Amino acid sequence: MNFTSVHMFSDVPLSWYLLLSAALFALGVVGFLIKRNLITVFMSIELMLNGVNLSFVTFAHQWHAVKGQIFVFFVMMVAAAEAAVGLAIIIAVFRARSTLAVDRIDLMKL
Amino acid sequence: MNEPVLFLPFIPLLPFFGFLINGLLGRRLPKALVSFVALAFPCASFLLVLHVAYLAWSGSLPLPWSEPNAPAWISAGAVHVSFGSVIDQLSLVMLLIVTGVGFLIHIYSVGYMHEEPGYWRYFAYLNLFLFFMTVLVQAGNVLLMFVGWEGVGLASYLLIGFWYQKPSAVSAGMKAFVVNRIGDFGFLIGIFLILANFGTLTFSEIAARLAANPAWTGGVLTAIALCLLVGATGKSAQLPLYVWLPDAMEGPTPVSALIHAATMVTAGVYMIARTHFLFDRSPFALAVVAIIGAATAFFAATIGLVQTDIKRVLAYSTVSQLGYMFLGCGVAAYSAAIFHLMTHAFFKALLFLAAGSVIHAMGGEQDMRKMGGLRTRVPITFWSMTMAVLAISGFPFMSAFFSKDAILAAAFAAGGLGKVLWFVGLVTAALTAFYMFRLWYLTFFGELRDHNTHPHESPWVMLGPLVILAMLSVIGGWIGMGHFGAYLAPSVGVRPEGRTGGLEYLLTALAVGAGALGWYIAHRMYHSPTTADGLAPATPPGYKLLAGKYYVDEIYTYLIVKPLLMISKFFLEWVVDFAILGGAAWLLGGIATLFGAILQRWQSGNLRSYAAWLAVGAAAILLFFLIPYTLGASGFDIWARGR
Amino acid sequence: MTLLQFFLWSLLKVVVVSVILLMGVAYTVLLERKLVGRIQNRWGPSRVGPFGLLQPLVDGAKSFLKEDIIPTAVYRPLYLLAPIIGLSCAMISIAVVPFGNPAITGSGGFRFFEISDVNIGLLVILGITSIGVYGIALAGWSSNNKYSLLGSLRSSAQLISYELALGLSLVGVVLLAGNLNLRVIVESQAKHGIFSWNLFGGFQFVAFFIYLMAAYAETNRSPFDLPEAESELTAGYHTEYSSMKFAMFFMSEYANMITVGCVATLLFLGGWTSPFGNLLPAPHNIFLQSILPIFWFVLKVFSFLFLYVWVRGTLPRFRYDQLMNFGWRYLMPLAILNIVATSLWLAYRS
Amino acid sequence: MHLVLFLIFAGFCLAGAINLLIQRHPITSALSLIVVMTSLAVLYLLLGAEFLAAAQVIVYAGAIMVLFTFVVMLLNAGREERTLGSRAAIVLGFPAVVVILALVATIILHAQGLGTAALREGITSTQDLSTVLFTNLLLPFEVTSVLILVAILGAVALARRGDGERTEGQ
Repeated sequence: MNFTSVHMFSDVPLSWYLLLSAALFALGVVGFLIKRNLITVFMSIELMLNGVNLSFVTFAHQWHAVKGQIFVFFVMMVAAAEAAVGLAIIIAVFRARSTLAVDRIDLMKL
Repeated sequence: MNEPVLFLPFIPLLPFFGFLINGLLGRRLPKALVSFVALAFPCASFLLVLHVAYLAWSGSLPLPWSEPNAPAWISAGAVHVSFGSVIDQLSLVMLLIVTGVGFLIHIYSVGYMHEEPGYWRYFAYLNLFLFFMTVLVQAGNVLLMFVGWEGVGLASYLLIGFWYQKPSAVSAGMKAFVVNRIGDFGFLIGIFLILANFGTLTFSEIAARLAANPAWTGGVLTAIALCLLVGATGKSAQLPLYVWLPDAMEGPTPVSALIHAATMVTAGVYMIARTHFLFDRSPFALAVVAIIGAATAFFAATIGLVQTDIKRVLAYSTVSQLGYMFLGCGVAAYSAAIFHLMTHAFFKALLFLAAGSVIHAMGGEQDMRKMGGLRTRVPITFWSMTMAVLAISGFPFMSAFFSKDAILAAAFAAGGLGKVLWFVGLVTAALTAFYMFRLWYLTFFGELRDHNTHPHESPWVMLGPLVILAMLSVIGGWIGMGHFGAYLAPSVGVRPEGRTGGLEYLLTALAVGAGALGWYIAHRMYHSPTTADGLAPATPPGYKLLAGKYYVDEIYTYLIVKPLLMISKFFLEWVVDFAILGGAAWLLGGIATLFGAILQRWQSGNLRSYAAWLAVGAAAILLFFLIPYTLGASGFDIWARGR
Repeated sequence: MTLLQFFLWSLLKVVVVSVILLMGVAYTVLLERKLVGRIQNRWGPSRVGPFGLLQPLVDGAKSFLKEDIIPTAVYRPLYLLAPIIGLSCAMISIAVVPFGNPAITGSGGFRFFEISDVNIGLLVILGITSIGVYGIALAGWSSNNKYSLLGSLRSSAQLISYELALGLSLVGVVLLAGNLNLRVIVESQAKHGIFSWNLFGGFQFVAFFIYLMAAYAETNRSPFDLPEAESELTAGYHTEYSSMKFAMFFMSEYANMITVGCVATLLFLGGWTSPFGNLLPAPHNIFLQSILPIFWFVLKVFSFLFLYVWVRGTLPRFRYDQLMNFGWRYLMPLAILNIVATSLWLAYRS
Repeated sequence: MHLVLFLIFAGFCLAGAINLLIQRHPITSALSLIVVMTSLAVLYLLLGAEFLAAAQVIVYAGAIMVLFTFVVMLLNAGREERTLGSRAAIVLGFPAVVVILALVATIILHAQGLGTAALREGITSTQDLSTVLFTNLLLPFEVTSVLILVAILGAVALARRGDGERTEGQ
């Protein structure tokens, strides 16, 4: 009657987590390639970041290393900064072009 | 024994804080606060030095003391350079001079610069100078010394060009900088040679390395010593690089007193004394030092005879006195040289400050021909100036009497050329007395020749430092009598001094006699002047030559500057502009067009195709690293092994 | 305890707590109507049941029976999803709130008086609150109505802005307790009753004030009820909602109020502990031991809700720029100052 | 238990990610991404990274994605247009992605010594995390705060209209 006996199927191999992380990353890349809306493309980048984060956390678990988690923490902070700037850029681009279609924004200037 | 608490890093850092505060905020701060900051930090620094000196005197600080656990600056391979300071007798004396005289001159400047719009800027630079100078003095290795060395050069440049609206000041600053650069170049080569031959830059380690090889003389050591000497001649305004110092008088007078008389220009002497173990191993280099010193002393003194600008007389006098110090170094009488450095710091600072007071009284007039009769109008300035003039002329029992005498005696005692050098020094002593008394008579006696001015005594904030320095000029020599050489001996080595009983007294008498002769001639020519300059009609061609300063500037202009300019111009217009730039432009343009034609297909501007290429790149890198992984070794291993 | 038992017990806890929460929501509405009525010198609902006590049930029935209108131009999936997000986020937070004596446990350390014991309970609440924004934002946007959109933009901006001040105001408390676990935070305030509450003993009254302001803004309540300012925006983000969907927004607002009250109670007012500390002897009766803490807890939350309604009844609405200025220029710096002061104090004390 | 939770939330993750790609309306894509992120938070929790799980929800789901939806609403971005797009993306990109995924998967599956994760095991407390963060890694942390400040300034500077535009527009 131990409370800890709750976990019955106990273990999940960490490689599954890594595979999931790789899959998320690949899906992010695919999103970058096929999405046609600037904002969605940006979201795909976030998806890639999240996929990589998962692998960091997994490895932190594997090696019992706190620094892996802290790396994820920093990635989050940087992603926040990046999102702020990126979305500001998107707004500026939209203002200049009044479109968000990636394929129409192909001049190297605003 | 407890570790003495020295606060060594703070001796330079305090003035640096002053520089930061005044330099960054000074424009917005009230004048009183600027003065307070400018004075408080050097004062604190001076107090710290006194603290160190007290510890050393009381014996609780064993000298030489090098800072333990100094933070590392450069650590490359076997070379380690730290920020460590070294306190020994030599640097302690020098620190006392620098911070003490520096502090006095800061006080004086408060009065002198009071009306300046760039008041805060001036003090920021002055504090910056103190920072670099103390770094230079304290430095425990050649490289750190070089930092200070360059830094004081920068401060000097900034202060010479302080009145940057005046073209002459700006060009004087540039001249100082450029001439110094030539010297610094030599110094730098010397540093490289030291590093190459000793593998270390720390003074104590170099000395230890030399002490371990007593047979090592001449050769590369001569080269090093000569390179260092080039640096020293640049900074200390010796032949042939002295030309910048007279022009440096464009700066404010307290600056001339502090930087271009008392402290910075003596850095060359200090550097030679500090690296004396190198010079000691090279008789040739020592001889060169001595000859340069004696030649400069004489040469500058002759120019000083005829100058009419009060500050220029003093400037040439400084060059000449520095020559004496070099002469002292050259005959390996380092302690005598440093002794003279100290007394010179007192009386020359005093001379400049008094001159500044005179200029202040004359409302900015620097031409001695327009002065005269100031004795009654500015009595305190007059009396302190009198002390200084007596001191520099070697009047018995004034400061230079002892120090100059020590140098001359050492020169006489040295073999070889020594006697000749001694004679040159003796003649120079007479010349020195002459031009100093000439200045004295022209300024203070007779009638006021410019009637448009109304001379008035300076405020006490200026006179205070004058009085203190006057006292130091009088008694400064007594401390050195006999003990100074012994005191400095641990840092500069024991040298046989010219103590030869009766002969010594004879030499002393001769020196005093030379001074008296100089005074007598000056008295005859200038005491009751009918013309502004009595020397002019006496020896017309010689006078012209001297007044033209031997045309050294002109010679330099025609021999070095003009050809250099022409070559540069040719090089710029034809080689650089036409051949290199023009050719490169055509070539690059062609290549760019060619590649552009190819690569522009890639740069479609389409984000998604970029992303695709990015993915391809990532996949390629992964492949490169991971395909051999299945073969047993990763691509990284192969790649790393290939290197 | 087997897994099955664990599940069943947990399910029971979830059901009981949810029902109590929903009842609480219903009666908070009644409380508000009665109180505001008295403040405005009228009776409020008094006809249905004694003192109008059955009014909430009738209101609920009314919401169910109203016609559910879905405008044609809305973006349907989100229009339907938004109220669900809003209500579920409002209700999930209660899962980590400990509301009773943790010393009374079942076998295997099973706790009766909280649904789950999370080490980072406070962060969970903050996280869920931050997700709650979506309900409002999506509702306004999917309604395809300018009032709704403006209301939801206002609301989202307001929520994001005040979330910072809210989170920062809680940091002081966390610093004092040295833990993010809500139970530990409460236990750190248990010793001397009211004097060891963070509000008084911890000198966190500034934080409490900031929390109060931010909480009002977070729940879109007066004086910060701009997202539904009826004089400007008709009804703000839920203009296009009717019937049960509207009721869900309505309930989520009150559920949020209760959650906020719970958090305030836990963090500043000593949670379930008695305000008299050790002055009152601890009861030996196990029944009293379990019921008294719940009583204190409910009493504190009730006081907080009372304050809510009182403020609503008395203060006028802010202007939107005033709201933003207040949040960014005053509350945020004040909260940061509070953190600095608290950490200095802690550093000094240790 | 762990396995079940993992499967459920990994499923959510993948489904969300795929839905992000399939959906043509940005707002639904954003919502799918939120689903991915919150399920990832649960996975972090399973891996014992409690604080990160909370941070994931607060920062990613609660802040970054709110920003995204905000921008979508602000710009009133509609469904994606069908544009021709780029051949390179299709011809080169997809094979590359496949190669990357295949390689990484191979390596992961062949990797030796990877452990397993179990419930209530290897939990990193917030205290451990912050101890390292505020001692060894204090400087990077501070630098990050500066970065964020710079990002805020940059965002403000980018998104505000220039003065000329303002007078023109209003």
